[in-house]
Amino acid sequence: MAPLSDDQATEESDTDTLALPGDGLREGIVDDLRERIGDALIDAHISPNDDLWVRVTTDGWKDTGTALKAAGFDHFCFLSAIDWMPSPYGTGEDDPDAEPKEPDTEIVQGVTGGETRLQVFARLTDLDRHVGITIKADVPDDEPLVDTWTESFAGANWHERECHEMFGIGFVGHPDLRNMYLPTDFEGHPLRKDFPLLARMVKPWPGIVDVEPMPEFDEEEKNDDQKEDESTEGESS
Amino acid sequence: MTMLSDRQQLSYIASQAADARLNVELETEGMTLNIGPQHPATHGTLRIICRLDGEQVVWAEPSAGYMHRGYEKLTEVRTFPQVTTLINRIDWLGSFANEVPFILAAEKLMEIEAPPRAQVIRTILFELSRIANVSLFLGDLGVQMGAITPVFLAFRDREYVLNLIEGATGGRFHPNFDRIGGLKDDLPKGWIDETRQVMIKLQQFCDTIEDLLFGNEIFQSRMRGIGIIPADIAKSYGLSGANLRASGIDYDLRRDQELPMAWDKADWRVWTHPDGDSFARCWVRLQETRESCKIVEQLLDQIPAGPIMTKVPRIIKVPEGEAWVATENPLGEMGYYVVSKGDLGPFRVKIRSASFNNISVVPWALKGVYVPDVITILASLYFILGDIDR
Amino acid sequence: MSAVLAVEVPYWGQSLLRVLGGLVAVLLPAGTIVYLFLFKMMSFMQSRLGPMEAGPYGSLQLVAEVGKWMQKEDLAPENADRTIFKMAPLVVLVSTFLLVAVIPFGPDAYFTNFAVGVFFGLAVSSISVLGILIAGWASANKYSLLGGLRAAGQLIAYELPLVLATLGVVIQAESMNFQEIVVAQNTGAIFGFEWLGNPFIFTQFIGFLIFMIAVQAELTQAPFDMPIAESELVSGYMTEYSGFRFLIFFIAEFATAGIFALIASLLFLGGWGVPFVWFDWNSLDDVSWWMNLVGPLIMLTKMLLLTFIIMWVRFSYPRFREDQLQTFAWKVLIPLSLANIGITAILKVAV
Amino acid sequence: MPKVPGLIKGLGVTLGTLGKTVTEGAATVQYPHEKEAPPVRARGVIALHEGNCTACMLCARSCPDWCIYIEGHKQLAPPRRAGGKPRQVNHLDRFDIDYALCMYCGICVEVCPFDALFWSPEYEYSEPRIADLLHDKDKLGEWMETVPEAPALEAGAQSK
Repeated sequence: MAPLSDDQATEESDTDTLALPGDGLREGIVDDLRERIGDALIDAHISPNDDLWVRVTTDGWKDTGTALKAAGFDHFCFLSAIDWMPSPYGTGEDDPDAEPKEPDTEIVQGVTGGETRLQVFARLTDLDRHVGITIKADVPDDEPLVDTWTESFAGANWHERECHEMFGIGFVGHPDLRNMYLPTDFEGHPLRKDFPLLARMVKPWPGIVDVEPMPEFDEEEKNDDQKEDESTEGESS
Repeated sequence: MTMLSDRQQLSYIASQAADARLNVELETEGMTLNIGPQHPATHGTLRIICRLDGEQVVWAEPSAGYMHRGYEKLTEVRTFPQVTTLINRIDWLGSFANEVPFILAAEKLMEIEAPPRAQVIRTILFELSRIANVSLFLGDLGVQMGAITPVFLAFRDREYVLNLIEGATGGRFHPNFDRIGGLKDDLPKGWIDETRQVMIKLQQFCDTIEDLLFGNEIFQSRMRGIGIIPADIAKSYGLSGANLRASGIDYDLRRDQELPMAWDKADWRVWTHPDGDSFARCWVRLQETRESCKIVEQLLDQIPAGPIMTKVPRIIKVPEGEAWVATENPLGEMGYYVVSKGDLGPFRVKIRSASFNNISVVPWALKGVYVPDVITILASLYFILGDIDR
Repeated sequence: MSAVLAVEVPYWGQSLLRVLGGLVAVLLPAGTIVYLFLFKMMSFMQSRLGPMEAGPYGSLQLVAEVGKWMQKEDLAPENADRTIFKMAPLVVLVSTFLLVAVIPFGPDAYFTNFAVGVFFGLAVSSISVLGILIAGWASANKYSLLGGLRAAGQLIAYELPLVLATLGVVIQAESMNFQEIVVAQNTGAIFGFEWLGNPFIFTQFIGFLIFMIAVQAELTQAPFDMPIAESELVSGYMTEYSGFRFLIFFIAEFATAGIFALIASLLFLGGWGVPFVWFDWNSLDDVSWWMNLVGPLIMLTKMLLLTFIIMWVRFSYPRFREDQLQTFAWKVLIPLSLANIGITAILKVAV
Repeated sequence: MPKVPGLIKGLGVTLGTLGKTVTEGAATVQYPHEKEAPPVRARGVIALHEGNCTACMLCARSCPDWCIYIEGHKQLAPPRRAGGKPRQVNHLDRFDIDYALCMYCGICVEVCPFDALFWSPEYEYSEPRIADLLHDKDKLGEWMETVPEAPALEAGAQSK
């Protein structure tokens, strides 16, 4: 294979970096971060040799970004939010005649916990040590505002705009919080769980239509039928 | 803003001067040029609003969203096996590569791994979709600059790869072949030999493109020194893939993270380029296509015998948890942050697509360039509309 | 042309014949180039067959296309300056027709035999710039405007090397009349070797190269097609045109390509003639009458050869940027052609 | 050896392709006159083997796009063995697939427990109106004829 006589092209970097650094590394990162931001670090979760989560306070969100950038995590991966409230609408694949189930409204946050319904989370990568970190922060329920990361990471600009229109989270200090996808006068925040997905509302689920039973259908055979069904399911699993 | 080239500085000063001129009375007014949403250079519906002074861009901003399909919302009402159908369509030129990180994330949460045979076949199909994707890029590059022949050659040779993908998976564009725990089916007989021949053809295609386009002096004068993105800017905007490597950063997720895939079984190298200009980005992609051909050729000899599916329950419920898996897709780092609550479907999927970040650097990169360079810089950053808007 | 026929033709008949001949001389090369090169050669260079359905091997495709274009609505943008907008394609076409008027196809097969034919040809060829510029301006479209302005800048810049490259030939032939230039080439000799005549491509090779490059730019073919630039300006000044007005632009583009190739073959390849030594001719008057029939065929062959090169380059190269194009014209081509003129003049006087 | 300028090389590539097309033929096919055979596995259209369908609704329920519409009723069928009781079977009244909605993912074919759905490589069924893409079970049954045998597998494959 002949590379284009491009003598400037670099040679392959040493392959020693292939080996992923061990877990002590991630503990070190958490310790380092704690040193930098102090009490703003609420919780950390390490999945050994795999991944790392930290949760910081809402006020410490911006400083965390700056601190992590200084600590070597200078590649911005993404920024988004999670709405932890279970959807009141379900998947739309329920029997409308059946007794409507009481929607599950319990808010349970994921890894590293949390106290609010909305959480922002972002991911940064250290390209030299080949390690990534997920940072989470609560967004106050009454006033969904967090600080912007655009000063540390220029790439956060678009991600925060997207997050703003999809979740209704405001980013204090963001230069230009216009909608990216939706019309300017659009009402609602589509990725919040209480925003209905209309495609699943306007049409009944074709899967609920059941086979019409025969009028003189007797119980015994119904049971047989079910057994047959179960056995076929077992076969193919 | 360190390490700027002289040209970048000059054009920046020029754009500042143009800005100043705009405010002076009795001077000519600038012109706002809408590139897109229907424009041949944006291959999709991206709109770029440019403020021009003469032919120089004073200020530019991409306006995405004409193709937003709301996949993050749609995944919340679908079961895990159904999601692969959707995410196929994010980067539609390298569809198989889109499925892999999502499936890997689900497998990670379920704590299962695909059998070795499936891992190797996955990697082969992954690289084939990269070749299909990037070969079209290489041809399309010519069209963006007025050379019409390369794109036809690219379509011709990409067809061989698509035929392979279709032969194995049944779908040319949307394979939907990956399953949690393995693959849908094994390879059909004769597929390996056919793939070997096609890889030779594709390597010849790379040589052809190098002769026809990359070696062309006009092409080089259009690409070199244009649209320079320094490493720190690239990192802060979160560029990935060839765009990042062209800025001199040696980072490739295929090599730099442990995944149950088979890249480590092949001998290949990561190409970087120190220049960070349009030419570097295209050149890195050309070399990557060659590396992909090499990876496929080597892995074809190493497909172990065995099953292609591990034992998974018929009704897949993914245990509660959160997982992030990203892979080095044709366009760059593509990752899924999957949150599961133990149901049939995911609770939340954050799709981190490469083009979204790659294109967000456009306002920075277009400042002070000429209108023709807008096209080459956009082309060299390489985006797929579905990958921006998701 | 009247002299071709032995019978005496009244003046109106002569005029009619000239008009018909002009139409043929414009449309025939345009049709041939479009079919042979744009439809077939380009497709073959891209591993495909091109149009195959209309007529044998798609040979009637152009007729079908013309039919399609004629049917389409003649649209004009709302804000366009309608009169000028509608006039622009005709201005371009007029330039093409005026250009063909000076081209001789045989010893007596010509429309007019100007004493300063070269001068006239170069002058009228620049009328098309006007048409393109007003098309770009009147379309009320930013892309068209950019395309029109680029075209104006480019065509004016490349007019100069075109003229200067021609000057070398004029100096060597000591005439601005096309017939005399043709005769000078076919009666000449290279180092006393008469059998080939002296096509000026040998002595004026640099001039020929500059001329062909400038022609490529004048025709706005790749790599100099930024006034059209589909991928940037969405066809530039032609963006807003539809129906038969677009057709006129289209015909004018390829007809002009053919005519410039004809001019180049007159200036550098010996034109319609064969070396006079083959048949013991000495001057224009000696040339047999049948050259009036063979001449056009020779011209057509040479035109196809040159348009092949023009199109070949067009299908192979990406395009320059506007500033690179200007740099190339002013800093490379013009100094080079000036040097060429100087050397030609010195040699002409010295030898 | 001095480097050949890229401009000349480029001209060589296009001329070479021209020659190759003249001598070896084009890479394209003239579609309505000649057709490329799609691979055996190609997901062209879903065919229905009506006799196997028990209207169990599994496909309709697993379809991500909600594009399968099934209706059926129960009826008596002759007994399996002579002298047995007549069985109750599901009879399929309607099986429609809306190809305007279908994403060709193949999940329905996979979940079908009774081998009633198959992929056919057939691809020429475009319609001028989008509503005409809703095909009923008779039309889906016609496509059964075009369903090919499953291909042999590559060496080292393990049948499930």
